[in-house]
Amino acid sequence: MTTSNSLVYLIALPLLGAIILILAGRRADKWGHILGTLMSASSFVVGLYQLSQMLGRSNQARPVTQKLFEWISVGTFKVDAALLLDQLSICFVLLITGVGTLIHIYSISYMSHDHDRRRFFAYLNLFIAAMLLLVLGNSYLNLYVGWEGVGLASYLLIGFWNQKPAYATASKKAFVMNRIGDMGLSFAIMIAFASVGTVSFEGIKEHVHHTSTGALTAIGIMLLVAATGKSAQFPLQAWLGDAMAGPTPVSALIHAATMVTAGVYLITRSSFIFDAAPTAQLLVVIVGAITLLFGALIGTAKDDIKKALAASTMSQIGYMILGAGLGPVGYAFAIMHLLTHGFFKAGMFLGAGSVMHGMNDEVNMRKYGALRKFMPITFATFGLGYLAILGVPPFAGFYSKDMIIETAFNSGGTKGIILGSVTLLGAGITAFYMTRVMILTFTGKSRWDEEVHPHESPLLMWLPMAVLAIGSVSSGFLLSRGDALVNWLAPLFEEHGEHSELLKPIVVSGLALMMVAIGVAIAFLKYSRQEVASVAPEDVSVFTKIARQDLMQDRFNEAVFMRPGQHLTQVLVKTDEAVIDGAVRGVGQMAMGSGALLRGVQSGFVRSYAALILVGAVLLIAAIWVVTN
Amino acid sequence: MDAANYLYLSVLLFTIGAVGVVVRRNAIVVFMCIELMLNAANLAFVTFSRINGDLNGQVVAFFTMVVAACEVVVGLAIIVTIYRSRRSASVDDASLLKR
Amino acid sequence: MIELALAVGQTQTPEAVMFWILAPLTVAAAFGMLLVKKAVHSAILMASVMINLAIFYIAQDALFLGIVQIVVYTGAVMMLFLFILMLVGVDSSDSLTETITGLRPIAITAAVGFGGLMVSLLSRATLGRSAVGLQVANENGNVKGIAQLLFSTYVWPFEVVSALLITAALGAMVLAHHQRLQTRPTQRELSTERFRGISLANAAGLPAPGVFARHNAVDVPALLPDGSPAANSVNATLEARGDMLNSGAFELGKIDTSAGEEK
Amino acid sequence: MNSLTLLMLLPIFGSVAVAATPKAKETLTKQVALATTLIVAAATIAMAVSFQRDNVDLQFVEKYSWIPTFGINFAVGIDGLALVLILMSTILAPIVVLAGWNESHGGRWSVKVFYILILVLETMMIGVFAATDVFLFYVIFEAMLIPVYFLIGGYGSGQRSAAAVKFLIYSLFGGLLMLASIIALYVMSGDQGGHTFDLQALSQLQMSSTTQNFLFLGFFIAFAIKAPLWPLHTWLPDAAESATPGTSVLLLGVLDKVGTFGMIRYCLTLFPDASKTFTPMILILAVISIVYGAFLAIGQRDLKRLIAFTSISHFGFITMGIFAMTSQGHSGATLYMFNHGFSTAALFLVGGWMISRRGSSTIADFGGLQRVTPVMAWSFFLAGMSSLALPGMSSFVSEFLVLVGTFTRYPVHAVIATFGIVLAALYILIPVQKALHGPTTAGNENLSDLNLREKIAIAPVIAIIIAIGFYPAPLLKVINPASAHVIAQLGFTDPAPTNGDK
Repeated sequence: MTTSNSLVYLIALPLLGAIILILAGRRADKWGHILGTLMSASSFVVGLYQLSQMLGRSNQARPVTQKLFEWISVGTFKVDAALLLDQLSICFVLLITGVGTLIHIYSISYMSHDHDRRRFFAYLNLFIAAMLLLVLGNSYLNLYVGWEGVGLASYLLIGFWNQKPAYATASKKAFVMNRIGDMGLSFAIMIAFASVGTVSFEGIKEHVHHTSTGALTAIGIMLLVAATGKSAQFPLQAWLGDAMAGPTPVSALIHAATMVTAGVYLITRSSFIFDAAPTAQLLVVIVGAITLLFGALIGTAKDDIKKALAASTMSQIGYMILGAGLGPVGYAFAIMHLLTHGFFKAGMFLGAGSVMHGMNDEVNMRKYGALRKFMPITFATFGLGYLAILGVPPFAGFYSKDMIIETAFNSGGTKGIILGSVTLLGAGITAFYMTRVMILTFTGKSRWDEEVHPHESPLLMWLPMAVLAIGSVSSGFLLSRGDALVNWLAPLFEEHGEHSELLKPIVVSGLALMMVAIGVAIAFLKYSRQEVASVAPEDVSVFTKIARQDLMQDRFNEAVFMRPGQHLTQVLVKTDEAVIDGAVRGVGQMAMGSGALLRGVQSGFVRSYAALILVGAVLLIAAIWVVTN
Repeated sequence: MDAANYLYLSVLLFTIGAVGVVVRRNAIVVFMCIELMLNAANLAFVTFSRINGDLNGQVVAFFTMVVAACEVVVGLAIIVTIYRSRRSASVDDASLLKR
Repeated sequence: MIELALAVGQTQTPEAVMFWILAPLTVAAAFGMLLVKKAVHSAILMASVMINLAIFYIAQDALFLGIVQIVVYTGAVMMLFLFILMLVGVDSSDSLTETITGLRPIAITAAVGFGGLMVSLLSRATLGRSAVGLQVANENGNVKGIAQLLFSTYVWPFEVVSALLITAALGAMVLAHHQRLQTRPTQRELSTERFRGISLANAAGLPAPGVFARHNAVDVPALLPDGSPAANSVNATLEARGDMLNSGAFELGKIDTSAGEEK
Repeated sequence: MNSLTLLMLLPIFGSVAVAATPKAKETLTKQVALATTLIVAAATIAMAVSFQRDNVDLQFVEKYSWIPTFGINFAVGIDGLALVLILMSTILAPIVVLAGWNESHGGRWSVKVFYILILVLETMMIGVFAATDVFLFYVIFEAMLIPVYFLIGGYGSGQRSAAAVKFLIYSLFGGLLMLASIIALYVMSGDQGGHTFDLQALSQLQMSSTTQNFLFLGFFIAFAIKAPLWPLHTWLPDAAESATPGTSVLLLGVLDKVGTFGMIRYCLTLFPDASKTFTPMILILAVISIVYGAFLAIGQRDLKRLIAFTSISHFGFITMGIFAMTSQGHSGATLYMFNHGFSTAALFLVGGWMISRRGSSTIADFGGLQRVTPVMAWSFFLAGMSSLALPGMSSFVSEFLVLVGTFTRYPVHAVIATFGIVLAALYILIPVQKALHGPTTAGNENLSDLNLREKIAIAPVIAIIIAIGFYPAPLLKVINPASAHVIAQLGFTDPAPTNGDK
């Protein structure tokens, strides 16, 4: 395998930026944002350089590695700090650094009024570094470092405005739920080491063929748990909505384009395990299917523009997970959807940020309306992203999402029909709620408060939006032209046999477009034809109420885990004090008690002492009597 | 006559003395009971001396008497001192030891 | 019991007669010590026990000890006891009710156990052995025999005991010594105090006890002209000790009503 | 510097120097103490450099006859395990002195006494890890209690006397059991070729399994109290709550390590068979400690108690690693001892500064510190991240090694213990949220950030935490041969990959 000495710069540059910005403190306030952006951009340049190098090599020689140093080595447990850049990683590297740089640029302006902007850039750089480590690590343990690293960055960024208690709680919730996922990853690593004896991708891949399906299934399921945590999939999805507490660029970068897709990366990266563990693969599909509907349903009821987009993200990642769960045929499409989604969702989030920027940080869509006139560029870029997510040809989503729907239908038998229907239904619902977002935000009558004066965002903000909009328009076409991405990634995955086609691609596209049209039509009927209340109506159906509460996910978590956990904690604290420490104190008190009891004998009365002496003498003589008897 | 009878008498007197020490409250009576116990012991010594045909027992009894005399002198002085400060000769009143 | 009967049967010599008369008397006197209320009576009973013991000593060929017992013990030590009794108050009588709960049953049970065990042990130890007797040891006389032992074998303990005796004497002196906090007032000062004091009522001295009262005993307070008892006519010691009779009982005209005592 | 005896004497000389400083010049006293600890740290590092890493025998061995009548020697020597722990202790000492510059004020006794106690304690900390004579070990093991007792009882806060007494009695109880076992060993050594207290000789003793089990328990209970293992842990929160932060660092960071160190050095070496017999039970206790300590930490309202309970959880990991009987578990446990010293030190020192500034140790009294005192908040946050074993922090390496090492032989235990990492996130993030985040609560607006002295004190701790997190190889290379040696002596080999055939 080719080795390279420059891989480390991908990570080192943004990491250096983060360290400088954190250590320099207030001194860096003036130039911190520029340094941060430069570091991210230079990492992007390194990524482009690596891509150009990679393009120049033959298909098999494309992956490059770099061993940095021996990290942990105890007995047979040997893990090097080493990086691996292959066709899969490079997609992510470019997405992370590219979109990341755009969002850095956007943030310069978006965060210009925040006097902690330097700190924000430090965190962003830290995130970029961690995310790159995640996708570049050559073993699960290296990946794990990045995995938790992005969790940390996400925690710091969600809680960037942690002076608001709700935001601080949201960041904590995200971290803890991510940790549950991380636990799955550590289980996977432990099982891998115990059963295979190594934790590197290469090593496990070599041993897959003589490892039992049971072990592989266990590893696969645990990896899936990890993926659900990081990618906000069912059942660990609850944190994503609250994570919108972070500044909007963060939502765009971390909670739409990159970090939340790490689960998809993990599953694709572990394709060799899932391909050999059908049960785990089936679970992946099920999780994906559930989440894509789950997220879509939540999206229909949200009035908070960011939370609606977050629900959409959850749903779209559901598509990706489902795609990745379909096996070799689906990996490339999952990645493709991941990339296109990275463009259009990041674009839409930035658009949402732009709207908020002009609307005094108002996030309630019911207080928007008619913004098209005031923010034409935002409307245009957001609209392009909207068309992309709907899957309207020739926008990006059309290529990637239809491929997943098609693959789902073609996965065979009842499973195929169910999955296909679910994905189709999801597409329809997506069309409905995204149209709702569009209508509520940009069209109709204005519903905002008097003191709000909407205005278009400055150049530094709309430029990244425009770039992402271009991506939303063109990326799907570019990636799928001549199966470019599929062929690019093919060497990494197992060959897949031809599947029987249940439906012709054109039929699938037709069905999908029909569903989209239905969704759009319903939304139009519901929101465009009649007045929208600026306050959310209360007399809604029970389903809407449930959807507004994120399908009861928080209630469920609170009732099943949090409250019993709190009770358990309280009981244990009391038990510790009363029973365990009580036993210890009891021993002490027993000594003191017996002392107090015996102290009664020491009455101070000479006569009672004398009586005791007498009793003692009697006992002594009795002893003599017994002994001499 | 069997000399052991004196020993039984000695035991009896000793026991009575012991009970007196415990039961009586007047310090002087308590003291006298102690004397009674000492005397009972002396009687035993004298009897042993006779049984063994040896004067050692009598010498020990003699020493006991001397020690008893010393003890009486000091003890009574203590009683007087206590009486002077506490206006009482009851041993129960001198129970400050517990505090 | 059989052994006791045997012992009774064996006791036929004059010594036995003496023993069986005096021993019960001794035990009775000892018991009496426990039971009588007044310490003086106890002392007298104690003295009788001691004299009896002296007789037993002499009967057992311990002439010297018998004499010492009478002279030193009964004569000196017991007199010392009586002196102290006088000092403390000869009339004071003990209450025999027990104040410490459970003490008396414990003491009696223990004593009975003690006595029983000792008797049982003694009977085991001496059964079947007859006394050697002191005829040989007392060949040159009891006093000489003891003296020989004392000044040869026991000379060192003897010296130590003498030191002890001196120490005890010194100790008693130290204990009994009462340090004066002020100089003793002179006659003149006392007289001045009487006349220059708060009142002239006591100028002629305190009233004598018993004056105008129905009894003229030392513990009955005098009556004042108005018929109320004069508390200061009785020695304060008697009052402190609780030996003073309730003067209210002797108050004129108020014999049946109880009047609080004036201080 | 190649003499352990000399190393042990250095702090004693320092304490004499401290005693000689004039009473009025407190700063001079502190400077002398700091200089001494720095010299000791430098000497230890020099020693570590000349340590032969691949040699599994004891090194720097010294032996002087002490009480010849009983065959007691002043015998010292170190292997990789002891070296790592001595290194940790002597590096922590100057940090504690510097960080707790003002801790000695407001005590029962003078400033001088405080530093004399610290320096004497440092001598014993070196000695207890270096001793190779069981009797010498026992003497130091018990004698260490004395300075700590006075440090808690004389300079602590709150119920300091009660806490000090509780600590002392708990420890003495354990020590007593150990003494009984030691005497039994001594007696048995007499029957088998001459009375001795030499560890090497004692480990060759033949004894019945019943005897071995009882003697093992004598040692183990003493160490389990020290290392606080559930359910013998209740002295620790009280002691940590009352002690000054610096004392707590030495108490949890170093003294408690004597427990886990003793488990390896004495329990495993002297009683290999009994160790195997009791392994299942001890592992269960360890797992309970991990989860229980974490839950209790979550439920604490007092910052110091919280940190104490996190330590109980961490000690559960260490114990689990020791008794997993795999090289990963063992090396991980040893590395964990080192790392825990620093991560707890960071937590306690920063927590201590927060508490002394605010005048309260109740977590709820803080709030919004990140806005007011960013450096202090960052330090606390990083310390917390180290405590929850975030990858990149040193604790992660050791915790993961322990988990992996345990998993290969005892998967169920490892799985339950892994739940501890979720709880760890909770017990760190809850105080972080309450103390650092949220609006600045009343009374906190004017707290001052760390001053230069405090920054200098905390910087090396955090630097070590992060450095070892990314590059633990220097330590692992010292630890691995020693761990492998112990495992091999016990007759264990690491389980081979199963290929899933379970």
